[in-house]
Amino acid sequence: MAIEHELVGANLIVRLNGELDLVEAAAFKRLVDDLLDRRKVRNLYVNLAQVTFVDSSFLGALLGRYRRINTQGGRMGIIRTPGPVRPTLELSGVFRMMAEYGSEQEALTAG
Amino acid sequence: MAIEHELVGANLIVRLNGELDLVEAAAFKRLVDDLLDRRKVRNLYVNLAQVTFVDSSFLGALLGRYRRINTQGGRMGIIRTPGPVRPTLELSGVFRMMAEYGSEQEALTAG
Amino acid sequence: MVQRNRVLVELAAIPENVGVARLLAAMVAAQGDFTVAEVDEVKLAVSEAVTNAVVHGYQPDSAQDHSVRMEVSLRENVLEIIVSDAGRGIENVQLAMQPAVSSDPDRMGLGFSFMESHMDSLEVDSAPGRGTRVRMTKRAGTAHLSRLEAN
Amino acid sequence: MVQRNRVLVELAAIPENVGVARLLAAMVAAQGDFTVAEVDEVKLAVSEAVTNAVVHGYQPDSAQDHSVRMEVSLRENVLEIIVSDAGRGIENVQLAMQPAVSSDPDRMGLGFSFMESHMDSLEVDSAPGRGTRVRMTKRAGTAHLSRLEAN
Ligand SMILES: Nc1ncnc2c1ncn2[C@@H]1O[C@H](COP(=O)(O)OP(=O)(O)O)[C@@H](O)[C@H]1O
Ligand SMILES: Nc1ncnc2c1ncn2[C@@H]1O[C@H](COP(=O)(O)OP(=O)(O)O)[C@@H](O)[C@H]1O
Repeated sequence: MAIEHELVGANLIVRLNGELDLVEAAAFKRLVDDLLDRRKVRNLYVNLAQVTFVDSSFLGALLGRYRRINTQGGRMGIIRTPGPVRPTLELSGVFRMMAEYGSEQEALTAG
Repeated sequence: MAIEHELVGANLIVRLNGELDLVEAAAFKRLVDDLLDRRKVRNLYVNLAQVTFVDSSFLGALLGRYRRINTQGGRMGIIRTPGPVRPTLELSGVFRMMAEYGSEQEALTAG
Repeated sequence: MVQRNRVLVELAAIPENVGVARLLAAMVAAQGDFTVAEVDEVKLAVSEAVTNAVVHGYQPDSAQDHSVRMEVSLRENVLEIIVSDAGRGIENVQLAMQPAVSSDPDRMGLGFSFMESHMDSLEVDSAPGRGTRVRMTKRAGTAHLSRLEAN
Repeated sequence: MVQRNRVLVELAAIPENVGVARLLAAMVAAQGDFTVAEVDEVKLAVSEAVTNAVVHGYQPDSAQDHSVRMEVSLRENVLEIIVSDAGRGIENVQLAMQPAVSSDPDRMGLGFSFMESHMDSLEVDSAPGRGTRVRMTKRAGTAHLSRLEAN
């Protein structure tokens, strides 16, 4: 798995793919925390379009980033949740904290 | 894995996909032998375009069908060998017995 | 379709082997009569159980020679999975199994809940210093997620 | 990248588990510095060794409770794979390892040749009634097939 990211102004888009467990959770955490430390990032949008599996370790990393972004007054969103991973995200309650968008464009213009 | 086949006159085309080992070798053998018993099949063409792996059990099943087809005066051919499986087929010597074709059309018109 | 199978695996307790365990269990489930959605549920349960052994069972610094065992059995469309470690064990199993209970502030405490909600049965056997053993079963044709989606 | 790993698996001796063993070995190899072509070579060698245990090691009728063991270790970019069974064993190992030698007329007798040509080393330890143990190693960066293709 290679994590991609793109900074559009103060918006950070992170694109993930494949199966997301504790290994990817650690890489995601490292990447986002490093960018939050070094760059002027306000909002974080996580693109899940290419993701096939998510477990609670990855959800924990997502929530952890939400806490940090939220404390700094930013917004966090999920872009495109594939059908097979939706129930897991719903059970974890992440959608109560983050908006969901149909595309990166939609997320960026909603901000 | 689902094995597909098509009878075009006396030509049998078998389309395989995925990883071909002893499990698929047995299914391939059963399918071809059954058709050779029940239908008027003269030539056999095996389409490997969607195949990602081949081991010696499958090559053995291929050679076994070749012996039978050859005894009955027919011809056997391979259609499209993907790059990753080519060395295995070459090491086994199957190309010394069977012609190789770039498409099903080419195989059928060559007959 | 395979009627009976048994696969036993012993994996070095490293994060990268969680995916190995997941795929192994998925392959055995897929040999039986489990649907794609059911196989996904098995993968989630295995991911949680094996992650717990790697993350909570052993101290990270001593992890090198520790291992996690998983036994996957398929019998007449019932999958049985036993994940065990020889790690530090759990003091209060009932408490640990509650949703949102975790000894690690960076984790969600949803591991046991996910195992419970995606499998037909879950038994946890653990005591401090005696390691942890998680036994889960699932019968083909019981996809929990799809039921949830239908509601 | 993973520096060290060890996975040990015990599989019911059924044809469907050859693919399970292959994928498991491939996943561990892929954690190391092996290229896609090298991982394919490992898959072929494992497929041959595990197939032999399933097909030759045990009598088909008694296969139910028999198993094949595979140990996959990764250490500093060297993969070591040991496949063993407790089956009938081989009378003349040297002869059996020759290309085109098979005790089964429907098989090619290329199993050992494929293991030898796709791995860096191959050792076979077997005797009648004592089972068979195949040990193979491969260092990352030695793709044999691509060398062959270049010739
Ligand atoms: N294999 C294990 N070894 C030791 N402790 C464990 C094990 N599995 C679970 N636990 C304990 O149970 C708690 C709850 O586990 P779980 O519901 O999976 O949530 P999480 O992994 O997010 O903490 C863990 O925080 C840990 O304290
Ligand atoms: N695990 C095993 N147990 C018993 N006999 C074996 C085993 N592996 C190989 N053999 C013997 O060695 C012969 C050669 O093996 P191999 O080169 O793999 O060719 P093949 O499997 O096509 O026969 C086999 O035909 C069999 O008689």
